[in-house]
Amino acid sequence: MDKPLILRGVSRCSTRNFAAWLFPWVVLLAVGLFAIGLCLIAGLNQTNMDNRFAFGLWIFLDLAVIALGAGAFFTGFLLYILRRDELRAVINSAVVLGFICYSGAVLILMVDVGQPLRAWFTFWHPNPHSMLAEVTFCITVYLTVLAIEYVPILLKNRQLRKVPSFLAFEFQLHKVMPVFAAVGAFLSFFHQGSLGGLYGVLQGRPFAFREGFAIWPSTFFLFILSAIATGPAFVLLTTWMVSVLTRKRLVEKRVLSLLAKISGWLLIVYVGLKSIDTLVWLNHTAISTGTYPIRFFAWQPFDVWVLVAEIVLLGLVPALIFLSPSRRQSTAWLVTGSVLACGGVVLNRLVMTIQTLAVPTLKFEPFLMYWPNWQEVAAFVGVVAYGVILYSLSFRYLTLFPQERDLQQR
Amino acid sequence: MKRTEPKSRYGMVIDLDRCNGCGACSAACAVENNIPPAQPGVNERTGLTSMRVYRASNGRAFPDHRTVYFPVSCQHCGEKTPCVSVCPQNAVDVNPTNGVVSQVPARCLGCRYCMAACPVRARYFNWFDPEWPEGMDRTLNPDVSVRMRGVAEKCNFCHGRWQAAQAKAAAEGRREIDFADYVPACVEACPAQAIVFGDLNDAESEVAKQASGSTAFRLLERLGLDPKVYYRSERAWVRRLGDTDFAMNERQAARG
Amino acid sequence: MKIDVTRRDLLKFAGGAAAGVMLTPAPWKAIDDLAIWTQNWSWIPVPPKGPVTKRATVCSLCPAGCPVEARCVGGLPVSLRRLGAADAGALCTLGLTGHHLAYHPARLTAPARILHGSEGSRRVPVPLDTVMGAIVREIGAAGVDRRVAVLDMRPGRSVSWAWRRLLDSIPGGVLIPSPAREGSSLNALEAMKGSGSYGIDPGNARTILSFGAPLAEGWGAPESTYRLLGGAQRDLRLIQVEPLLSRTAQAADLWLPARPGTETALALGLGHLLLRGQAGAGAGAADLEAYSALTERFTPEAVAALTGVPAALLVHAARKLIENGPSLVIAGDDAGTGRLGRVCETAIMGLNLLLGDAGRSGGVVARAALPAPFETGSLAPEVELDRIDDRSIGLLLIDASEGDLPMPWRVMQRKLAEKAVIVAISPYLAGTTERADYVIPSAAYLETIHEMPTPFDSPVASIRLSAPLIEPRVAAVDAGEFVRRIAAAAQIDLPEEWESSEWLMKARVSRIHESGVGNVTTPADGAVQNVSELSSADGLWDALLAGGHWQSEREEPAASPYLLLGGIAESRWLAATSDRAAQLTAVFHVPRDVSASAAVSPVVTKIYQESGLREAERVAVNPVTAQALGLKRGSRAKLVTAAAEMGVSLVTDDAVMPGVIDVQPGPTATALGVKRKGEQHGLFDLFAADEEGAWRSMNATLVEV
Amino acid sequence: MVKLRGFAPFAVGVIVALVGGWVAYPRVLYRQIEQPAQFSHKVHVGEAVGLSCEDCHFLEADGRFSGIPPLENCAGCHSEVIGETAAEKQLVEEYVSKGREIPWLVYSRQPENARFAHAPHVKLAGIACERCHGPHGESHVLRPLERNRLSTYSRDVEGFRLARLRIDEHEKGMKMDVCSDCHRERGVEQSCLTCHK
Repeated sequence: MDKPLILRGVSRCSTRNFAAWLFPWVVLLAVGLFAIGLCLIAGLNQTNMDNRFAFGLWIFLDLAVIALGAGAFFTGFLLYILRRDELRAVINSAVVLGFICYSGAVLILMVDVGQPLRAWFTFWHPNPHSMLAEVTFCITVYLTVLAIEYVPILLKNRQLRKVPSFLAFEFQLHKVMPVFAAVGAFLSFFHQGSLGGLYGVLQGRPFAFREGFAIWPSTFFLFILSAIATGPAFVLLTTWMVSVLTRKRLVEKRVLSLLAKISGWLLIVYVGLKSIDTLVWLNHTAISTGTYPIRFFAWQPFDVWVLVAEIVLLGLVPALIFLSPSRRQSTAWLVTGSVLACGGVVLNRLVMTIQTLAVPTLKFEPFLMYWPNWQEVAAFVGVVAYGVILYSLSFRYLTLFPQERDLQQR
Repeated sequence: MKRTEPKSRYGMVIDLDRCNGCGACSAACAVENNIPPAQPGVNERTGLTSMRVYRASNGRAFPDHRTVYFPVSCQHCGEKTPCVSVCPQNAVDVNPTNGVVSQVPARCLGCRYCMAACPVRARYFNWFDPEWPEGMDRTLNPDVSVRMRGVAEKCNFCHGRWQAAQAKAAAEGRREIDFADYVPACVEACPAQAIVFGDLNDAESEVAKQASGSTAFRLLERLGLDPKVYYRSERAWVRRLGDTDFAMNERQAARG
Repeated sequence: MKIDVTRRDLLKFAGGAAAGVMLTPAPWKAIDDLAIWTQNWSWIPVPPKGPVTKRATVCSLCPAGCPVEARCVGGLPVSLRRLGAADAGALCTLGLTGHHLAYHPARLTAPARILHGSEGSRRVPVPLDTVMGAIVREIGAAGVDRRVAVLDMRPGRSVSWAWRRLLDSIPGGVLIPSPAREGSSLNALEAMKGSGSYGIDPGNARTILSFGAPLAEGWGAPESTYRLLGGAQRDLRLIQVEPLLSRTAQAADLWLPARPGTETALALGLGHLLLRGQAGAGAGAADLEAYSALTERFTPEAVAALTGVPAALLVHAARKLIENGPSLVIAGDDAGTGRLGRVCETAIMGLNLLLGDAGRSGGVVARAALPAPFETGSLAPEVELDRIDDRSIGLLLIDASEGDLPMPWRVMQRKLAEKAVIVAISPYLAGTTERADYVIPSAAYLETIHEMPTPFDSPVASIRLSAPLIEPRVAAVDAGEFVRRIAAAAQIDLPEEWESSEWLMKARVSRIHESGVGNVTTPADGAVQNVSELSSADGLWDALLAGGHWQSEREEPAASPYLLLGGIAESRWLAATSDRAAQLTAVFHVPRDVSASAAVSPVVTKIYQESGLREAERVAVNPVTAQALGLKRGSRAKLVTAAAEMGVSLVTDDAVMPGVIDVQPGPTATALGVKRKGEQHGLFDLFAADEEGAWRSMNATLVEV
Repeated sequence: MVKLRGFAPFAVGVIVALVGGWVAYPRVLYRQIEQPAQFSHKVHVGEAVGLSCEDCHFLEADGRFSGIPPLENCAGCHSEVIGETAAEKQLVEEYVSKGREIPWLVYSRQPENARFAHAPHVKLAGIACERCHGPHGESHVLRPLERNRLSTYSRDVEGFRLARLRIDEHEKGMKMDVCSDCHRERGVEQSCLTCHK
C-alpha cells in the first residue's frame, strides 16, 4: 500500500505487519502522554521526587540517553573530520538515533522543570557560571544541528526526491554537512562535559565533588570520554538489533568491528582515567573536606560493588573484548561487549544522579532511597516509544543503511 | 555574579544549649513567609518549611541518652555559594550590601539544581499549589508574596521585614537600617532567645561576639562554603555533630 | 483578470506570514506575557492589602494569658507576638498561630446534633430550641442520682458563677472544674490546710522539683520556660521526675527517671529525707507522728528499689531542695502529663509544707480569691470530678470546651448515667466537643472578649481580658446569655439581671474597682497604676481591654496547722505505694504547647508531618524493651490497656525508660482541621482514671500483629 | 513578471502579518476597564480647590506610602453634593453615603512579587513623581485601565509604546528592566530582593 514511499530495491514487511509492530508502541506513547499531562496540569506532586531527590528517574535517564546518543556526533566526527569513510554505512542511522535521544531528553526535561513556560529565561538571563546553562545552550543548538542533519536523510525519500528544488537543496546541504558535523562535534564534546560538570562542581556534595582543570572538574572530561566511548558501541548495538528484528544484513561486518575497535580503545583510556580520578577522589578530594569516603558506600544498595562493577565489569571487560581482534569477528562477542559498555555508562550516570542525593551530608540526616512511581516511568517509556516509532518510520521510508541495498542484491 | 565583599554580613548564632525543639521558629517562619500548611499525604520528604528543626542525639543508651535539636535554615554561604553558582538563570543571588542569599520565585524555572547543590538541604520545592483553609488567606503577610507551584524556596532572613526596615529608614532620611526594626521571625519567636541575629562585620554586635566564641561552630565547615549561620554549644559531642565526617551510627541514620 | 490560487501559492503566503510575524512584537510579547502569567496565576491566594496597625490583646488559648501584640492589615491580624520584656518568654507555637483559629475548618457554624454511629459520627444542624428542649427535659428529670453537671474547662471565669447560680436551683446541680486543668492538685493543699485558697510562686523559686510538669514546654507562664532555657541568665534549678527524657527533663539539672506509678513512694521517700534533713520540718502538721511513721519505711534504699531511682540521687535531690531554696514542689498535673491522683498529689503537696508553711515566697502561697461577679448568695457546689459518684450525671453541659486540655474521655465517661445527654459550647467540632450529643457554636479566640482569671501559677489574684480583633465569623452563642435562656426555658428565676458574659465580667471588674486593691500593668510600656487611682470601674475595664493586667497584693503568710496526710486513710496510702510490678507501663504525655486547644492552626504540620520533629501519634519504647518484646522500629503492634486496645506503629527511642511505653497523642487530625472519617477513639482512650482520679500511667501490654 | 507573480503571495503574507502583529494584536491583548468613579486631578489641585499632592499621596511614619486616599479624604468635603457634576453625584450616592470604599483601579500597581518602596526613591533619590507616573497629576479625566489579558499587568506598567525607540522616561513603563536600568545608571547596589518579595 505504501509501496511508492519505499526505496526501490529494498524489501520491507507488509503495511499490516508494520502497523502491528507500531501498535503497542503507540499505546505506550499514549499512556506516556497521559502521565506527562498529569505532571503538567496537576504539578510535580504527581511524581515520587521529593526535596532530597530533587533529581529522579528522569534526570538520570536523560543523562544516560544523551551519553548513548553521543554515537551520532562522534560517528559524524569520525566520518567527516577524521574521514573514516567506512562509517558512512551507519552515519544516517546514528544521526536519527542522536536526534531521537536528544529530542526525547529535551521533551522530558520540559516536564521535569516546575515552570516550563519560564524555561526560556535561561537564554534571556543566563548565568554564565552555571553548568546547567551551558548544557541548555549546547543541547538546544545541537538539537537544531541534528534536525538539519536529519533533513538530507529525509529528502532522500523516494517521493520527496521528485521535487527538483528539494533535490538541489539536498545537494547543497551535503556539501556543507562537514561544517555541521564539526559544529555538532564541538557542541557535543562541550555539553557532554558540562553534564559531567553538573555534578563535579557540587562543592556541597562531597560524594560528587571533583577537582579539575580551570573551571572544569574531572567529571567534565570523564563524561566526554565515557560518552564517545560508548556512543559507537550503542550504534553497533542498535544496528545489530535492527538487523535481527528485520532479518536483514544492513552493514558489512568490518563496519561493526571498526566501531567496536574505536569503542574499545576509548574505553580502555576511560577506564584508566576513571580509576585515577577515583583514587585521587578517595585519597585526596574527599579527605580534604573531612569526610571518610568509604562511608559513601556504607549503605545498600550503593555498596562498593557499584564502584567495581562500573570500572571493571562494565568498563575494563568490554574494552578487552573489543580490543581482541579474534573476538571482534564474532557478532556474539560484539553484542555482549556493547551491552556491557552501554550498561557501564548507564550505571555511571545512575551513581552520579541518584547515589549523590541518597548519601547524607549532615550527620543527623538519614540515608534515603527513592523509587519512581508509575507517572515517572510511564512518561519515560512514552518517550522511548516515540523514539521507536520515529526510528521505525525512518527505517522504513528512508535510507538509514546505504549498504543495505547492495548487501541485499548480492 | 560579580563577588564584591559586602560591607555588612547578616548572620545569626543559634545556641543549641538553649533550644529544646519546641518548633516555634518553624511556625513563626511559616506565618511570616506565607508558607502554606501541608496538603494531605505530604511527609517530611515533601514538606515545605524554611526553618526545619532536626532531632539528633549522642547515640548513647538510657539513661545516658541525650538529645539535641538543630534548627536548620538556609546557611547563607559566603564563599562560592553553591546554589548561586548553579542556578542557570540567576534566580538566586547574593545581596551585595548584606550578603543575604536570596531566592526569587518569579524567576525560578523549578529545575531544582540548587536543591541538589545545597549541602544542608535548606531549599524546598513547591510540589503543590499553595492552599489555605477557606478564609485563612486573610491572615497572609502582605510583605511576602505567595509562591506558586513548581518553584524552589528557602529562608532569606525575612526579607519582607528587611525591606520594611529599609523603607522606614529611607522615610526618616537614613540609608542604614536600624536592627531594632529588623528581626527575623524565628529570632523574635524563640521562647528561649536561643537565636541572635545581626551584622557579623560589626565587631561590636552580639552576633559577631558569639560567632567568634570558642564554642561556636558551623555546619559542614570543612566544605569551605563560609556559611553565615553559626551554632554554639558547650557540649563537645554536639559540636561534633556539625562536622562533615559521616561518623553516623545506624540508629541515628534511622532517625528522620 | 482572474487569479487562480494554487496550493503552492498558499504555502508561499504562509511562509510570508511566518516570516513577517517575526518582525512584529506579537510572538515575542506573547512568550513574555505567558511567562508572566505563570507568575500571577489567578488561583494563587493574594495577601490582603490595607493600612498596617499594631493592636494589643491577651492570648486566651491557655490559662497563662500572655499579653499579645497583633500586627493587623486592614484591621485584621496577620501575625502575633508576645508583648513585654524578652525575659518574660515568648508565645508558644499555639499562641503564635492563634489568629488562624477563627478560620479553622472545624469551626461550628450553627447548633447541631451529633449522631454517633459505629463508623464515625454525623452532624445534623438543629435549631437552638431543639437543644434547649433536650436540656429542659433533663433538668426536669434531675435529682441526686441523675445530676445536672457543668464541666467548666476554664473555671474561675465570671460566667462560672452564672452557671452555679443556675445549677443551685436544680436538684443535684453541680459545677465540675475540668480535672485536666493545670494546677488542679492545688486543691489537695486546701484539704491539707482545711480551708483557704492557695497558689504557687514559681517566679521566685530557685529550685523546682517537678513530677512531670512540662516546665520547659509551655507549662504555665512562659517565664518558667525562659528561666530554664535562658542560657547564661539561667537562675532556676530544676529536678524533674519523669520516666522519659522529655524536652523538659532535657533541660533539668537533675533527672529522676522513676518507674511510672511509683511517684507516691518517691514523694514519701523525699518526705522521709526532708523530715530528717532539716530542723523543724513539718512542725505545723497535726499528724506529724502519723506522717513520720508512714514515711519511716520509705528509706532511700527502699524507695530506690521501688522506683528505680538510685538512692544517692534521692539524697542528692533532697539536699538540693533544702540547700538551694526557696524550693517548690509541683505535681505536673496538667493534661499534658495526666493527673497523678489525690493520694499522690497530697504526698507531693506535703513536701511543700515540709519545706515551710504556706506563704513562703517562691513556694506555696496563700492567694486572695478573685472577687465574684456578684454578692455570693447561694451557689451550687464546685466539686472535683473524682468526688462525683460514677454513673450519676444525667445532663452534662461542657462550657469553654475549645479550651480543653486533652482529657481522656473515659475519665469523664465513668461518671455518666445511662443515656446521659451531653451538650458542648465550643467554636470547633474538635477535641472533647466531638463526644457531645448537641453542640452550640461559640466565638473563637480574638472574636469576642475572653476573660482570663487568675492563672494557677500566679502567687496573687489576677485578671486579664482578651480584646476581640476579628468580627465573629459565625452566629456565636454567648455562654452568659445561654445560661439566662436555659433559666427562662426551665422557669428558673435568677436573682441577678445579667444578659451576657460581658455583663458578668463588667460586674466583676466593678467589684474589683470597689475593693480598690491591686494595680493594673500595661504590658506595652510596663506602666503600673493603682486601682485606687482609677476614677471609675469603666476606667479599669478600658485599661483591661487595652491589654492591661490587674493583680492583687500578696497575701500575708497564714501559718496554721495542717495535715501532711490530708486525712487520707492509711489503707489508701499503702495501696498507692504498693509495688504494682507491671511488665510494661504506658505513660501519657502530650506536647503541651500544641495541646492546650481543641483546634490548632494547620501550620502546625510544619513541626509534625512536614519535618518529623515530632510524631503526630507517637508510641515509643526503649530499644531494649522492643528487643525484649521481639519488636522492631516501625513494626505494627497492638497496645492493650485496661481501658482500650488499638493498633499502633512502634517507634524506638533511647530517651524512653525501659519498661515504659511513651504514648504521645499529638494534634489530632480533627484538631488540624483534616477531615478524618470513622476515627472513633484515639490514643487518649487507652487511658482511664482510677478511683483516685489518676490517669497518667496505665499497665499495658504490647504484642506484634 | 512571472518571478513577481511567484513572489506576490509571499509578499502579501508578510504585509498581512505585519499589520496583524503591530496593529491588531495590541487591541486584542489589552482589556479596557472603566474606573469605578471619575476624578479630576486638574480641578482639585487648581485654584478652585487648591489641594496639594501630599494631601492625598504621602509617606507614612513607618515608610509605607499611602498612594490611594481612603474614602474619608473625599468625604471630608463631599459629605453631600456640593457641585453639579455627575461624577460627584455618583461619588456621594454610591460611596460616601453608603460608606463604601472606592475600588479604584491602580494604573501603576506592581505585581505581587515586586515591592516598590516610594520612600528611598522620593526621599533619598529625590526622583520626581512624573519620572514614572507621567503627567497623571494634571489629568482631567481618569482614562480606563488597560489590562493585559495574559500577564494581567496594567499597560501603564508595561509601557504604552510597543516600539521602544525614542520615548520619554515615563513612557518606558515600570517593568523590571526600566527599574534596573535606572539603578545601574545611579550605581545602586542591587540584588533580587532589593525589589522582589
